[in-house]
Amino acid sequence: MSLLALLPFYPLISFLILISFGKKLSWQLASTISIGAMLLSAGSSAVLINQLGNSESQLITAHLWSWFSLTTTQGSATINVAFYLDALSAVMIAVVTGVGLLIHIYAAAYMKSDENFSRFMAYMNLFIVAMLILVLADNLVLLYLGWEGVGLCSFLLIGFWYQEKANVLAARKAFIVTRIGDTSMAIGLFLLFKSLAQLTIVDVNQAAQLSWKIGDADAYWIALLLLGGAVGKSAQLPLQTWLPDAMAGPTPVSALIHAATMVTAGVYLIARMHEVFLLAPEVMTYTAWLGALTLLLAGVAALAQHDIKRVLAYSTMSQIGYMMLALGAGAWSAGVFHLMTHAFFKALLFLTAGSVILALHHQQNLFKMGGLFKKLPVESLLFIIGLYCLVALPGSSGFFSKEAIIAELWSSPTAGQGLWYCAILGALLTSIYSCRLFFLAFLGKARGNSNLEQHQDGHQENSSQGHLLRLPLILLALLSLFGGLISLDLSSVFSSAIATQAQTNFINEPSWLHTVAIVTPFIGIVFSWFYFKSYRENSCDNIKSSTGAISTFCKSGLGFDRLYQYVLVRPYCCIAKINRRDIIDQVLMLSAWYTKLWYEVLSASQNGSLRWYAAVIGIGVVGLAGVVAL
Amino acid sequence: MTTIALTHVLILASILFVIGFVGVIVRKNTLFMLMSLEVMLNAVGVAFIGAGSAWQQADGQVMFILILTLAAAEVAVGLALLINMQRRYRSLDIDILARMRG
Amino acid sequence: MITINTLFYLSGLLAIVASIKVVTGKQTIHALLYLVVSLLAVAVCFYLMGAPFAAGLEVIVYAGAILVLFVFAVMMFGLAQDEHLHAPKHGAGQWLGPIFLSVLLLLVLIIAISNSEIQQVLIPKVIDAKDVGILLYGPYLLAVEIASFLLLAGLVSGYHYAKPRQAMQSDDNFQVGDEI
Amino acid sequence: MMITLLMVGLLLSGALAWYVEGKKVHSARWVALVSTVFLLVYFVLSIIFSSQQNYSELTVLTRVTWIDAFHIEYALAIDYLSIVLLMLTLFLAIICVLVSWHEIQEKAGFYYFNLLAAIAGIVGVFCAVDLFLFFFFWEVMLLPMTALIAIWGHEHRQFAAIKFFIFTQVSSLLMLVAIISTAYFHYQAVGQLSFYYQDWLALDIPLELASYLMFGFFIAFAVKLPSVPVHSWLPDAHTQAPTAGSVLLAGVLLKTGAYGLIRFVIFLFPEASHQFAPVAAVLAVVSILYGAKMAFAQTDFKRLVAYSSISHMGFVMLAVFSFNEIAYQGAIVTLIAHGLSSAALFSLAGMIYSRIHSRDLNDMGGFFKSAPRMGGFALAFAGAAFGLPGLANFIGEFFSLVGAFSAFPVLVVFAAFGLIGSAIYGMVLFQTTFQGPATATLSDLSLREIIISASLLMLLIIFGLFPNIILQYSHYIGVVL
Repeated sequence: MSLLALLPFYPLISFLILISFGKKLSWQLASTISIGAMLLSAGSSAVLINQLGNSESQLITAHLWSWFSLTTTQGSATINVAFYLDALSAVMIAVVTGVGLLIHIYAAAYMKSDENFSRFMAYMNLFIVAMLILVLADNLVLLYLGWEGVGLCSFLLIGFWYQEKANVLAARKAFIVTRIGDTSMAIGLFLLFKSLAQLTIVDVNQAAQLSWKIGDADAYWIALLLLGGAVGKSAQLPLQTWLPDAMAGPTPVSALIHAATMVTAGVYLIARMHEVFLLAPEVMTYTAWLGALTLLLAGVAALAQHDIKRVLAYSTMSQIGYMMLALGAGAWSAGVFHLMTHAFFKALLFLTAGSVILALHHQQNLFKMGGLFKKLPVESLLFIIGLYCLVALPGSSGFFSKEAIIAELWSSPTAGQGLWYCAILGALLTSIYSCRLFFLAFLGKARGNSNLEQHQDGHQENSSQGHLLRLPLILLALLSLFGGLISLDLSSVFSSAIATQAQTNFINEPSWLHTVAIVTPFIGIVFSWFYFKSYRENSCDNIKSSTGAISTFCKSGLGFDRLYQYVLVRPYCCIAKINRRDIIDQVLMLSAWYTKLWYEVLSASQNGSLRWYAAVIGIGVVGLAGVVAL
Repeated sequence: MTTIALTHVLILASILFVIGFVGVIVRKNTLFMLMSLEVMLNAVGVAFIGAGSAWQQADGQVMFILILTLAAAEVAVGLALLINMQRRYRSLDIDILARMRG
Repeated sequence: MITINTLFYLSGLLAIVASIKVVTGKQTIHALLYLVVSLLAVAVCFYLMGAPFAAGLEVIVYAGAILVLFVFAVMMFGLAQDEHLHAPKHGAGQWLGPIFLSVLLLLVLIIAISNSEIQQVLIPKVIDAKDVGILLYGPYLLAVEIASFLLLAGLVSGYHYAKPRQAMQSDDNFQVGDEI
Repeated sequence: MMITLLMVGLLLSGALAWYVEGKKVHSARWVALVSTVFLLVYFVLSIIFSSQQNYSELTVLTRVTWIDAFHIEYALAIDYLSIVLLMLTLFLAIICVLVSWHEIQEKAGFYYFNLLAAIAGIVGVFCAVDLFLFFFFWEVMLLPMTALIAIWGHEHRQFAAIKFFIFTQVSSLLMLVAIISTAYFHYQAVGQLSFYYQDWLALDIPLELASYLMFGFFIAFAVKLPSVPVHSWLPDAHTQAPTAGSVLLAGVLLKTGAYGLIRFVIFLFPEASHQFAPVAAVLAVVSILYGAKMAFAQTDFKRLVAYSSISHMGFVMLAVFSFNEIAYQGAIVTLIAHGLSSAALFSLAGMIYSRIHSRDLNDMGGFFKSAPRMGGFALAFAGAAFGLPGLANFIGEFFSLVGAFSAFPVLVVFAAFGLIGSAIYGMVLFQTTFQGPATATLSDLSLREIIISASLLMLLIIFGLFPNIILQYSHYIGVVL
């Protein structure tokens, strides 16, 4: 078996061991197994990426077994369980296994005291399996398998602390909302198969180029339906509502699944199917607009959040909005590049936030934090690095990737100037909410009554745990700072896209574009320095969050939850409740009721009373004689 | 000798019959039901005799004799049943026997 | 002036009143006596209609034999408490329905009778026992035989049902009768 | 001979179980277990080592005259469709015996006799090619099933049993009328009465008559399948039946409806079915969505699963009536997968019932804490119910929908909403029982229960990852279609 074929099997074996013997394993053993499996995966993916660079065809494939074949009149399409590694999936496996490994290490320390530790690590491993299958799948059905698999793992991990009702509901919401997107994707697959009789990605892309022209109706619908899937998974408008609630899961989960990997699966899907999307320029425009709207909406919502993890969740949503924007604009490489750098710095931010939360005894409310800079200097520094990248200040990895996206927007045929302004506005929002977050959490005076020092002592005793917590953070910080220097060469994947783009790239761009893009974050920082002065300098014990209508509206994610509650959830539950007894059954049972009615009437007449019988005879005689006489 | 209108005879028979019938329906006492039954049978007899004399035929009286035997047999069986019932339920209330419900 | 007609109407009226007393009576013995009266009145009617044989039978068999049977049976019961318990209540509601029904029946019968073409006049001719006997043992012989069987059946079943219980229980064949 | 032996074996071992239970308590279940295992092994071996290796076409095994006056024959034949369903039946027979192990304490001997007799009837249904014989077996399987519900069921068992009986009986009378009419038509056309399947295939029935005849068959099978609007016997019967009864009903009995649709409705009346297909497809989609929605509304564990069965069988009907090889394969895989997954869910319901003596979801919650193994299996089976890829149900639904898409694209889009609906009820089922605050402490699975759950899950995973095991057989009949 080739190295590629084995890649998902290390975590799979680890998952099976942990889930079967979970209760019996000690912390050391369980964490060694799961981290070891991740180490093997990360090592093999490093080797594979190296091999890929050296290979002629820029392609490594591995065929495991033939899954099934679909026979049509045009012939038979065989769907294999087979893996396919090219530059795009290489980026993804690097992120999945690399960031995954670091988060596993962190998680092993973070979740040490949990009684279901090995179950947690098993789920994390299973997630890595599904994610690897998703990114490596050589056909869309296998991709769908991974796609659903990560959804299931996300569900399991959000609801990991299943005894809390809120977590359970958040998990259910995440699963069902993404399932809506998945269904759209499934319909897309049916249409794709009907139209092309192919489901293998390479064949689909080839056949699409051959059999469709630009703007073909089939291409339009397929791209739109696949976009629906991507929107669901990547928490974009209008299916974005699950992501903030998903923060109910343990923090490493938020870092791994809801920031670094799974939520970017939608981006990966679109990038993967870019040849179909290129044939449907309208859908690319939709993608760009959805991305832009999400970006702005999430930025505004992030401004009003109280929970540190929810701020980061909205920030993730908004950054994925950037990626979608990039994809919609045809800036494929830039989008994938931002995916990678975002994985680094957002994982860093989440994990650091996790450390802070742990240090504060699971206090997540920003208004109860403050002044942490002095108490947790290392974490603060790491957080600053993360925010530095998020805001995309020059020199950071985020800078390189975000600038690359913004640069391509102005002249893109499917995007245009309006979207460029959106992106700049988004960057401004990003810097403002980042500053607000930082000021609230780390500057000013300590609020709330968290007995931090006492915990610090406990922290010192458990130094191995502390090291395990900090090691991945530092590595991620380094990646965030210098990840921008990694040069991604995705030209082999996006060759056709580049070819089409080359023809249109002659629009004149004003010279001030880049300057504005670079300066924007600084404007945001300067603005917040003055606007959030109270947060920065406050000395009182409590600062009030604004409770105005707009603020509350933003805090609730611009009311989408409530809208869906009224438009979809309530009616569905209501109909279900009304019809619990099954109206059709009731109608059919009417015949039984009718029969029973006659049974009762007739049996009541047979009451055994002789006088009654005699009277009935009399009635009968009257009736008969009446008929005869009259 | 004046004649009696057949109509009047039949009306008499009807009245008697109806009285008996009302008795059967209304009375709960089985003995009274039996007596009412006798009244009804008797009314039928009146009708037969009346008809027989109207047509100057003896058949009406033959029928009356048959009704008489019927009444005798009926009373014999009925009273025997009543004795049995009285013995068993210490009552002649017919509704006690209304156990044979549909 | 007393004619056959007036006699007939009088006795008919008597029969009706007596019958009403039978049906509405409270005391069994009184009711039985009213029944005798009623039967006798009817017997008078029979005679007036030219059927002396039937009138005789009415008096002898009905008023004589059957009613005596009744009286004996009533004497066996000892119905003191039963009479008291199950006497008809004097609420009008209880009577209203049956009376309405009966009146209706009566009306219908009267209409039926008046509509048909049997409105002949009775020709007074006495049909005596001889005529009846000739007919009875001629064309109606079979009916007579059947009537005799009927009487036999009445005898047997009357005996059976009126038998004391101990005797019945000893006899397995009469388990069904035991249920009654 | 093979199938006859199988049926006789089932009946005899049932009778034996009945007899020995009278001699020694608890011996009946051992007899039943040994005989079902033995018969499954016997059947598998005799298929593998039979002289004829290829059952891609209907192969007549036995054909002797039964009632000479009407030319009714005792004719049995199998092809891969029957073989696959027979294996499912015999496998689930073992599961049925295992799930009733401790549950049935009263009249156990008679219980196992009924169970095995019902299975014998089902085996007959899957093999009979004389239509009168088919009807005979159809009734044979009905009676013991009714007895199972009526005697060993839950609180409203009499009602459920009578409802089940009346629904199936009335519909099968329609089928009887259709059978006799077709036989009479054969008499008019050929000059001889015949109930023989192959004779009927050769008949050329005028379209108008064929539509009526097809409708007669269709009603009977639609009730059994079941399809909205004649589904309402199913929730009651499934809920009230004992665990093994539910397993048998959902796992196998519903499949006889699908089998009948394929074998008789589609093959005997192809043109009429083509004409009828849009109506049937709409009914199927309504079943899918309605079943999913109703499942969501239930508070009774077994009732929820019962409604989900209606939803899944909608996929089968949609696939069968889209006249497409892929869809057809999907229908067969769905039959198998649903047989396994619903059997698993009903077994699970039985296991929970044996612990907390309630089927009400409001009484459940947080079982994961005390019974994590059970929770894991429950999640896997719920996943199978909502079509998680990697499990057999996904293959079935995917094939059905892909195949049906070419025939009814719009309807398939609506049917795909059933995937969302199934996710909703699957989540409700799993989360209300196993997540949330713990309401009770359960003992985790016993060895017997682990064997039941693990064997079902193993098969689901194997068929999900290597569906070619089934597809290679279903392929043959798809080609015929």
